[in-house]
Amino acid sequence: MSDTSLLVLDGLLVISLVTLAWTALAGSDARRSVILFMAFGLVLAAAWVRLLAPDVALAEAAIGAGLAGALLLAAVREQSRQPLPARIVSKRSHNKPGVNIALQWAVSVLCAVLAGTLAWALAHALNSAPQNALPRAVSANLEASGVSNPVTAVLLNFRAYDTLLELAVLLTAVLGIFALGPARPGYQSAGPVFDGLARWLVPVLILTAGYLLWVGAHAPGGAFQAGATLAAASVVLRLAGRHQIGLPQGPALRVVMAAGVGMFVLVGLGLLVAGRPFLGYPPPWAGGLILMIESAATLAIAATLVLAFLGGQPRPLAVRVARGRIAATPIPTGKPVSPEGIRSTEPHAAEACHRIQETQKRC
Amino acid sequence: MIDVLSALLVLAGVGFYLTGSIGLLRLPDLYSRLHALTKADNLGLGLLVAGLALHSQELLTVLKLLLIWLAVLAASAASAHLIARHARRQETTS
Amino acid sequence: MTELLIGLVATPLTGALVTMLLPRFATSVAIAAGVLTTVAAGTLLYGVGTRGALGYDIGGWTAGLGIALRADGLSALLLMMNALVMLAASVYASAYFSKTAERARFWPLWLLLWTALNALLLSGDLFNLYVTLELLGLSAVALASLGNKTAAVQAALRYLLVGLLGSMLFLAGVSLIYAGYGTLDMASLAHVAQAGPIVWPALALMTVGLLLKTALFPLHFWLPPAHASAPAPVSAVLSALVVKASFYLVLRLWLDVFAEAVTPAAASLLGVLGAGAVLWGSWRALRAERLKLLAAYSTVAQLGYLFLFFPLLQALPPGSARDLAVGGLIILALTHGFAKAGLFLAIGIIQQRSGHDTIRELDGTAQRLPATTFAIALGGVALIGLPPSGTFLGKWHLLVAAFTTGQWWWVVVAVIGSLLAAAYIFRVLGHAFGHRAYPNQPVAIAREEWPALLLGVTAAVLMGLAGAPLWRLLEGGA
Amino acid sequence: MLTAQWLYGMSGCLIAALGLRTALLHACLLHRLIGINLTGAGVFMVLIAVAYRGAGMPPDPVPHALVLTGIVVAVSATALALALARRLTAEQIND
Repeated sequence: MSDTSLLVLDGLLVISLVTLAWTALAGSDARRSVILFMAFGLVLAAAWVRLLAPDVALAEAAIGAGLAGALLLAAVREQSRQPLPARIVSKRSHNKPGVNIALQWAVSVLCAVLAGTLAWALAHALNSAPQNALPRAVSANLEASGVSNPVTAVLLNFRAYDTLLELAVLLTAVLGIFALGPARPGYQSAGPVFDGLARWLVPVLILTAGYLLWVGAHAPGGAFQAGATLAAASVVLRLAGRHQIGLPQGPALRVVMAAGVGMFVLVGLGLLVAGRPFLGYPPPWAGGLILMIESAATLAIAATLVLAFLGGQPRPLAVRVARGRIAATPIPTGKPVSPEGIRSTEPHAAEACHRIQETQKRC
Repeated sequence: MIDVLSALLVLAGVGFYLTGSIGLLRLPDLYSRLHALTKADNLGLGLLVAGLALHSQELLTVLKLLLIWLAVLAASAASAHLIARHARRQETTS
Repeated sequence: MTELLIGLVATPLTGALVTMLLPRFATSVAIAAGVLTTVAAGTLLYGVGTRGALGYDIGGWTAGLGIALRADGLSALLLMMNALVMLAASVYASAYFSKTAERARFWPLWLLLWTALNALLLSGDLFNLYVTLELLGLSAVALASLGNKTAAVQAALRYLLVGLLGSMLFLAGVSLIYAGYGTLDMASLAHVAQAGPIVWPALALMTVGLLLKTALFPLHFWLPPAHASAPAPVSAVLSALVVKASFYLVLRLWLDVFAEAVTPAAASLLGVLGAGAVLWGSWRALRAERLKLLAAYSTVAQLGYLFLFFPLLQALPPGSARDLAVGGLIILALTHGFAKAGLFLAIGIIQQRSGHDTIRELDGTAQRLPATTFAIALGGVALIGLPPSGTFLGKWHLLVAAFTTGQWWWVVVAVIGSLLAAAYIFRVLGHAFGHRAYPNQPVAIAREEWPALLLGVTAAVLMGLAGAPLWRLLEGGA
Repeated sequence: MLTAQWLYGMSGCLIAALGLRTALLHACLLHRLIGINLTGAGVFMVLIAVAYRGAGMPPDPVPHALVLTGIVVAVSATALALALARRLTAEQIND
């Protein structure tokens, strides 16, 4: 199809994106904003399919909209359940309204200037002839990269060093989260319908993850999309109220977390010892080495994303034999969470928002 | 002939989508909106998928389309159930 | 030789993984990784000194398609400072964190921070720099929150949000550059980038993002709480190294990659903000009630001096006068790194021994902790800029450049800043040298006091003597 | 210049600025985080628009890889920020 015939679709997508972004940002109801943000992510994924970026679209749908949304929603839910200390509520912001309005105007003008400059510079860049030297170099060297999907070639061969550091960023975030405290308590069973869905969905998700990992070499997919899908399977189990969600325990968990960066460094240093440059795969081996790195990275990405969703180090499980089958339940640490506590009425989500605001003070 | 049928199916699907969206906007309470949304979207997507399947050349594509429909069916049924249950709990506790 | 460049990233990264997998041996593994990294940094400095700038193409792909690491005199010197300060702070931290659980949390993040610092200084690719900035930001935030008190967590959260905004602005600039020039390799950009409607907005966005991370006045609001509430070894490297890393990038972009596009007005704007930082930071340091807060505001002020050089460098024609000024700028940055790290470590000792760091109640510290007090004094000498400290050399060249270019007003700022620095340092020492008598023991706690002392000596004495070889290195390596 | 590039690129600029405004002004942490994420999404839109070469032409894969990296980095940072906020709430309730 030609570009002009897609113009209507383009217009619709762009209008929905801007509207969704605007409505997600306006207002004070946190839950509403998060849901709109997730919708924005899904429409963005559609826009990226339209712009012939299916790899990115998959990642955006799974990570940008899916897992980031799940993280934010879990935060909203938790905030709206906290018992409300009177002191925090009474301490509303006491900024002078005049100063606030001036500040709001100043920042708004600044952002408008920013949008204008960005757009102006972008218009100049788009008006000049497109820079095709780099994409040409990518396709010229695709043969030697070991994979035929150019995005995977860039991610895991030409710019593999970026991906290595990116996995280090993911690891850093989880280590930082671990240092802040234990995981949030688990969920109750969400009822038979969701349970049935989970039973059906989880194997499909695991299968899809394996497929995405494998297919990434020559078609849209790869370690990040696969890892996110695998993580989604665990998150679904968690939401269904299961205690065992596929995460290993103790030292094994640390090994899985470190696997992505570890495999990268091992391969890189191994090649260095063998007289090749760091991460300079010999072309006949490149495909295999990339798949090896991607497999380890998929597990590490899945584990770290799940741990980020749990919000801390999972509590150790005590295995006990119940009704003839092995059941694992978390050893209670700290205050036990009563089902009543969970089922109690939820204050409006906007209130949750204010509570976070107070904890944040004037920042 | 097949083209006409396919176009009719797609159009019907779009019609259901439109009805569902109007229902979502106009109906008075959560349950009826949910009803409008899930029923219409499932049927709408089903007709859309059927129309596109008629249009496609390969069996694999047809299977993929069918899978999409089934996945959406399951997800929308489960989420409609969860939303409705949550709403009813809130009513009974408050 | 060039493998050293990737080794400087891979060593601390591997160390981080090993400390994570073997928490029981974390301290020894981390110190070993630290020593190795320091040796590598020293060898690299020697290599750059003898052979000139070095480069390494990762994966063997030519820069542009792949990512290149590069080290010249400037980055090799900063890498060396990083290594020395990180190593000293590591030895200190091995005593500071006593519980096994604390250590297991601390060391992996610490080594990831070191990885990020090295990767940032070596990177030759704009997008790779964005990733290293994020790695640096997240590891710094995670470490800063280890204080685990409400104040520390709150400051860390604000630090994270500011850092994220900074990186987003930087990334927006990088996107514009890619849209306009189709490459991210800084060396090729230096050849093709021209002043114009693409480079100006891009450079402005990247610079604002980096200034937010460097905490240049008036974007410094997040720094004092974050640096003052973190654990002592973390405060030391946040103040000495982390803000310096984003400053290094500003320097790289303005003097190297996009030098063509920089206008005198833009450089003067940075100078004015620098002057604001010197005056405001020094004033707030003088008024601070807690030692750590004083040190944090002093960082705001000292970063300001570095920005005073920008209008001068813009006005000086290429030649020996400009090279001398660049050298002065770098020696100022290096000395501040050593001095501030030593100061924060010493403050940490006082805080741990007496349970507080209130300046009014320091009475008798000089008798109880003579070595610690001496370390504070040495750091103070360097912060004020008394001879023979490196700061003295740096400020001297600032003055020379200011008079050569006829921009004498920067001299006034520098002099007022130095007087204020003298006032806040002597205020601390005045309280510390109380008259109460205590049993005398020169170095009370070796593993914590020696690192602080050595950093102080480096800043106050060695950096002053290092002037000549340093300039040679910069000329050869640039 | 392609219309699609122009459309998506410009709305990316707009969304980035809207996100930045909320990130700076909104009192609620969750909104600020959404703002930062949308700023990122706007910048990513610019990059993907730059990569587009027209229907039927293979796009430039490099920005695609960059955006993939950026998405993962953004979710890591969001997760850390939420964990810090959770800790902070817990502290304040305990006090």
